[in-house]
Amino acid sequence: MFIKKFNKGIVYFLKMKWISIWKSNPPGMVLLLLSSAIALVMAIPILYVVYRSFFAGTDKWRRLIDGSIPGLLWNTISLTVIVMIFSVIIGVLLAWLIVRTDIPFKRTLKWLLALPLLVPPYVGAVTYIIFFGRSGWLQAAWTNNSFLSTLIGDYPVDIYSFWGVSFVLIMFTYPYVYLIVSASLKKMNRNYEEAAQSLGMNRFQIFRKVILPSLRPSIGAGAILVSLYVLSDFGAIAMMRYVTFTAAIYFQRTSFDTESAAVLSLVLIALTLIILWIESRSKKSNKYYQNSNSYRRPMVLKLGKWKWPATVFAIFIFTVSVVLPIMVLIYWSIIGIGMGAVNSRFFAYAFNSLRVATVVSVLCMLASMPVVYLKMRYPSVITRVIDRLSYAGYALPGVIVALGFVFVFNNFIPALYGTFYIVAIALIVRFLPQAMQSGESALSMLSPKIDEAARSLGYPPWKVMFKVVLPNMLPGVLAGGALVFVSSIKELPATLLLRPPGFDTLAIRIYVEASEAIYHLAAPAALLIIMVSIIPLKFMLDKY
Amino acid sequence: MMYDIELKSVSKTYIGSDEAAVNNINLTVEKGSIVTLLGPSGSGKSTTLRLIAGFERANSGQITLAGKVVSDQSKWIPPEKRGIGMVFQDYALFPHLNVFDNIGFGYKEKDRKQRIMEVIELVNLKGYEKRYPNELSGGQQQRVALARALTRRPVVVLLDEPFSNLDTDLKNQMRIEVKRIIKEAEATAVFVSHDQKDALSISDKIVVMDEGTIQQIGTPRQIYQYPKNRFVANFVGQSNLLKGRVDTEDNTVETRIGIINCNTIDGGFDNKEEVLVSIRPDSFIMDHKGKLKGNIKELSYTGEAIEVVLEVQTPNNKKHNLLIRVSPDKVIHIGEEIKFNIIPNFVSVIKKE
Amino acid sequence: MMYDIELKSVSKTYIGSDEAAVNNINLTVEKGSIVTLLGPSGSGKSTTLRLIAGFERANSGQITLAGKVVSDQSKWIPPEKRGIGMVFQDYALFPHLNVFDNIGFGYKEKDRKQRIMEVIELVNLKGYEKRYPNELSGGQQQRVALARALTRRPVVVLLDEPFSNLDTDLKNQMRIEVKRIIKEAEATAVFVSHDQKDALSISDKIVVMDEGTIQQIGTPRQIYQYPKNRFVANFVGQSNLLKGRVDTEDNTVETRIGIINCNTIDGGFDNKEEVLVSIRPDSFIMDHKGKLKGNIKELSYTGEAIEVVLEVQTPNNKKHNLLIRVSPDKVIHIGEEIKFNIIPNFVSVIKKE
Amino acid sequence: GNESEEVDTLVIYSNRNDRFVSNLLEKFTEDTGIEVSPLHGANPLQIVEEQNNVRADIFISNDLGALGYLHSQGLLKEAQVEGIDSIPSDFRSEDNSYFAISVRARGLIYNKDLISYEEMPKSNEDLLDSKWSDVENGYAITRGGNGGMIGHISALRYEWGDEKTSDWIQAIRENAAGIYQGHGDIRRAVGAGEHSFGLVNNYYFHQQLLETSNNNVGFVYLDQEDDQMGAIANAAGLGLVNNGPNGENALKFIEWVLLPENQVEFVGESLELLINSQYNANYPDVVQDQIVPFQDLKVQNMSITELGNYFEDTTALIEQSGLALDLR
Ligand SMILES: Nc1ncnc2c1ncn2[C@@H]1O[C@H](COP(=O)(O)OP(=O)(O)OP(=O)(O)O)[C@@H](O)[C@H]1O
Ligand SMILES: Nc1ncnc2c1ncn2[C@@H]1O[C@H](COP(=O)(O)OP(=O)(O)OP(=O)(O)O)[C@@H](O)[C@H]1O
Ligand SMILES: [Fe+3]
Ligand SMILES: [Mg+2]
Ligand SMILES: [Mg+2]
Repeated sequence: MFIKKFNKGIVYFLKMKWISIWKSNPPGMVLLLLSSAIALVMAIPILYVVYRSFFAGTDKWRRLIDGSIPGLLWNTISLTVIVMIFSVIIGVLLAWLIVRTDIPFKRTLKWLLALPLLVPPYVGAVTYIIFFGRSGWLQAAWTNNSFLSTLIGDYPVDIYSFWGVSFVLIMFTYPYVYLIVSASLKKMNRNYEEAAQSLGMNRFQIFRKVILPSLRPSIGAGAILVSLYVLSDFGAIAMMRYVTFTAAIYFQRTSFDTESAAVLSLVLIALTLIILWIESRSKKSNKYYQNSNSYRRPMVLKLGKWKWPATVFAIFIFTVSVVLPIMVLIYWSIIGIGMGAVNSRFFAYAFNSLRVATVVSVLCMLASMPVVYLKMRYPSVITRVIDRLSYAGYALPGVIVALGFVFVFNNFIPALYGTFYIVAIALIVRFLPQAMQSGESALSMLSPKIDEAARSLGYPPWKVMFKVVLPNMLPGVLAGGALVFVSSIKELPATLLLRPPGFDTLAIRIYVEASEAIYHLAAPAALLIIMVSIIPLKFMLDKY
Repeated sequence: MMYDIELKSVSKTYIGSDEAAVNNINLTVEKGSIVTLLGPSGSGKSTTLRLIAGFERANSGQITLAGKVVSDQSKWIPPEKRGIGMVFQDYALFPHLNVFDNIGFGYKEKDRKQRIMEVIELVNLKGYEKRYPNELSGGQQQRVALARALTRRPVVVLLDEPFSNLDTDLKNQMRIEVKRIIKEAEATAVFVSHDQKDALSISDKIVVMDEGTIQQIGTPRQIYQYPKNRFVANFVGQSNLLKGRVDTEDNTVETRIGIINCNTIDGGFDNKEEVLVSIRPDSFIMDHKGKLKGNIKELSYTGEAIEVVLEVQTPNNKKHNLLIRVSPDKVIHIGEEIKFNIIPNFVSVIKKE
Repeated sequence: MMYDIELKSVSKTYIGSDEAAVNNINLTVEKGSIVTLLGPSGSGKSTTLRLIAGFERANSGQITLAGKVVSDQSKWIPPEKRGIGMVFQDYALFPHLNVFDNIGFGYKEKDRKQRIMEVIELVNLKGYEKRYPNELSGGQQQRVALARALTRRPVVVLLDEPFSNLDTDLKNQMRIEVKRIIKEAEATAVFVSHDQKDALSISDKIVVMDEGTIQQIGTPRQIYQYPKNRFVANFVGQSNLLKGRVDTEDNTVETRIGIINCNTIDGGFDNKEEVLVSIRPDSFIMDHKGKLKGNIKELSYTGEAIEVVLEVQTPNNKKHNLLIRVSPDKVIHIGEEIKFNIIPNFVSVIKKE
Repeated sequence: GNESEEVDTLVIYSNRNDRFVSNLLEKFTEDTGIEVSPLHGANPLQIVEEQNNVRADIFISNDLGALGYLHSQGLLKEAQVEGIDSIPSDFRSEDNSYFAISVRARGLIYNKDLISYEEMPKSNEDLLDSKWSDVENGYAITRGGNGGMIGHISALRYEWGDEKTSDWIQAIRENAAGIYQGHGDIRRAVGAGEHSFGLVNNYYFHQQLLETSNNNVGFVYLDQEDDQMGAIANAAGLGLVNNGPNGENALKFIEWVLLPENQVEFVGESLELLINSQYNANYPDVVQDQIVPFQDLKVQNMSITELGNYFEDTTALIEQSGLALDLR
């Protein structure tokens, strides 16, 4: 009798505690379990790396810290910083030109300039090697041109240099900054500029003192995307004969040194965390908000005599980052198609690529919804943990994600290992955050009052989610899905390490053929990837 | 007497906050009446409403809707099962549904179509069925929100600051219309507002709240004419507060500006007790034979009246400022001396705290 | 007479629109005065303000600020060189700067620090220098915006609906404070508002606009007591409009409800001309010996007054509804018959269009 | 149902370029009807990681060292099949769990436009000299992590001991003008004249000869004098994975691949040398002229099957000397 009462007391206490964790608004069990499961899968790579590096032993640690880590740190950080700075400069400048000035061909340029997002950076790297390399097209033209070679001397471009790698990465990462900054430039209220004008500021002062500071959050977000990309890139960096942490991790593994790979991964994760920490700090100290009920479209600046220099600049960037690679690809594709590169095997690869990208983007859209819904509507400590874990894959290079998966699935879920699904799940871990961000921004525009309204009309929470939240989040979620599609169709490292026997994608073929310099086989695949991604990109741009 | 809503000793403290947002509230609302919760920002109005709706959980106390306990220590009925209708400050219309579907959301009886058309007619929106919320004006959205809350014939309609987004003209118009609609639908309604004009003109009963507690419950006239304490006197309309000594036999209060007549003095004051007296600006009547006089220090023309700050000489030669409201047809100037009397209708006596 | 702002035949048509947003406007504002542009949405108030500020360019006409032409067919001075200060509807405070830097933005004289502190004191924000806009209440933000506009000692301060985001209490308070600050700073100010209460209580002069043209310019009392046309009568305050025939000798108008006395009839009416007469609800005085009578149809208590819809029997046995305002100390009920007189102070005669 | 599925398939992991392997596997399917599921570009580590959940039946390796490593981890299984005796015992493990079919020798590919045979270094020892950094456009080597380089260095350690080998690594690291990821890059670079010579396997020389341009190249087999150690060799071959899902098919494959015509097919497009040169691998004419049969070479005498034992210490040595992650 007494025990029963006591138990009842405990149950009551726990129930109250549970309710208080959730600020008296606990979510449904299904939602919570689903989100937790997703978060758990997302956390696999980190757990693995931490676990593995414990077994490395002090000896290995010491050897790495004295040996390769300092050099790698320098290589990685200097490259990241340079690429980030230039991507930001180019991205912001282009965004500003397109959104806020009367630059000609505005509508066309607006989306042409986002196209580099579709070119897989390792493909870009190869095309630049073909074009700028020591025995590339430009070099040939140079040596044949006696005027240039006598005037300036030997062919001066060394694509396999620090600046070469930086250049390649800048050309293919600036769209992250460009897209995000464009979006927020568009949303900026004209009132701020007029206020500054009424206080006696001229155009240039306004740009420096008003526009730039208020773009800081979006510049920050773009810079983060760029830095994380540089940290995690493997393909382009390997092609360019540069070594960063990610490449080193890959090489260590090919030398059978899993522990060293784990240690390096841990350092890389720390580096990533530092970057994310810096970002979240700068965000916290600057809560920007704008009043929406007096929103007025920003003014468009007349470029005047700057019109043509600006146009030339935009077209130059477009030419270098899109036209040039595509030209090279078309040249080699024609040769390749002539040699029968587009055969049944090619179509099998294309089918695999499409299948992975489609499945991954659909699953990302589905998986993002419960997590985002939980995050936005049921804030609590538990939610925060789930949310942070879900972003883990975003911050990790594909190599690490793949290594974690190899280990965990081999040991615990062998049935899935070596199947198409493991590739899909790994890509979900890498790209879910992209879908989540889109979904979040869509849901954040939907007032929680809308949910309450539906509940006051007799709908239980799960029904509210399907009948009200879902239809309204959908455009955002679809845009996120489009982004995931574009990312996963060109994904390389995780697919490379996890694909089952007999399963190759276009991306893998490009990498294999291109690293053997068999360009005529690589080019048609690369071209196909770009063409297939145009549709989702267009869709996404319309939403941005 | 039948109550549609009953709150018994309800308290609510948000997690992470030390003070109770709602503190031991007792409230009954009669069937078919309109009640307004009135109070400054942060006084717990929305919290009270959300407790009734079930969007928040009370820490203690009991809530009864239409005779059925919906929340106490052991019982909890979620919002979707309470049979309430709610109108939100920003309307919270479903952006993906048109007017018809917004209004019919959650209503699945056989007479769906007919009922929706009935409600649409009630709110005067015939012809707008196919529009989406973003194609409606603020006032129309407001009416859709109201219609949506009424479709299911709820026991109780709750409205959280439904007018605060409207501009003055539309607000005046909506106030009258909402009152008509609610009365026609025979619903019991609880409004939340921090605008006294809303509250005074729409309600059968007003609940004045401050810092989570109820300060006074009464009809609009009771609240305005006889505020029970300093807070109510100041918050509902403007008021001049003076210290004084009550004379329960003469129904007067002796203050520094003279002896003031009151209509009634209830609430158990001792004779000669120190009290506060609240005199509404409307209580002062300009009269060239008036007993009191003062100099005009400031004046502000509001169309319907002239609000004057008057500097009054007290018997012991000190100065005291009074806010009085003068009929707008009077022509007066700053510096001028005017004489006046105080009529007792807007004078009330308040305990000195 | 010295004018700080002068608009001569200014017109503005936006590109892509057929109708002029501002149509041949003439306006002068005296140094040190407060003028309010009052009118419904879309009437061209903001456009006028933006023309003065230089954010829009007039199609024709001349604008003079402090005796200096800033805009005409041949001359154009950009906003940053006009020496104006502007307060925006949403304040447009720079979110990345704290109060001190917002207020000092664009001010680079040697006495920077001192001047900023001076202005901060003027708007009562001492101690808030280090706060960021998102850490301020609406009223405080408003004051920062005002302070920022004043720092550079502008000739003219322009305010575009500065109160529309505030709730009633704060709005009342801000109205008085802004008026004080502007007068203390000896600035010339132009307000834009669509709220008549703002306009009446803050301004030295009111400019009533509709569809891009000026309907009436006058002091608040002139505008309220003697509206010049039907639009002004309806837009500024409530009004009863009746058709009638003027008698310029007796100063009366014969209407369907009887003969109505007027104070003055200016504006060249012919004797026996058909006119409209506008009677403010304040014009009706309850009087049991009154000549007119009617039945109470609706009433709404607003605290300061009771607004009554009265059904009046006309001599030829038709019915006519009047809106009248009754002193709040009267106890009246729906259905009751009351008698009243009309006092001429709030009666004005308007051309019949 | 399960039984018949097993009969039908065979899972092969390969880390050889898939162009070298694809034709071989297709021929196998044609000959036997067994479907092959290949994983090209597989890492030997994958076999280690999958040991609880074995998926591969056969591992084809470009480098016998990797097979030796797997063997030492106990991941390969004894394969007693017909025809295994055709492989010399130096080129197979004692239990025949893995063996080599094709061989290559290390040496220097050089561009005849830039440098003559006489001017070239002729031995590993020569490379200790810093003067080779002065040849026109310098010379090229691979990254320390490259399988071929690891085998090369293991052989030097066997011959010279760790100290001298370490000096050698540091010498080439400092003197080389290009450090590349793989040999394919080197042969193309040397062919294009970006370097005078590069350290590669001989079949890369053969491949470069096949190019339509940039093919004026020659090859130096190192250490061929009597008092010298002989060319360092490495081999490609395959191993039988322990507990593979299709054990029987795997054995069938091994028997099949040992048939002379299939050993020839194994070499295929790689242009490597056959261990059994008597089976007459067929090379294109330009290559055929330059082929030096394996039997005619002086080969360094470390058994290739011993590479696995050296593996771990070799990589440590490479790491210490700093060549592990360099690229240039
Ligand atoms: N979710 C919450 N968490 C913590 N405290 C809260 C929460 N919601 C409200 N409060 C606090 O509870 C108190 C009462 O808030 P409530 O929203 O009921 O006020 P209100 O009277 O509706 O005010 P307003 O007129 O500004 O809407 C306030 O002090 C408020 O800060
Ligand atoms: N940038 C613009 N382009 C075209 N038409 C405009 C523009 N701005 C305003 N208008 C039009 O000009 C007219 C006057 O607009 P204005 O903004 O001056 O009105 P307002 O009196 O300030 O109204 P509100 O009270 O709604 O702010 C309106 O018909 C409006 O639609
Ligand atoms: Fe090779
Ligand atoms: Mg509230
Ligand atoms: Mg406006």
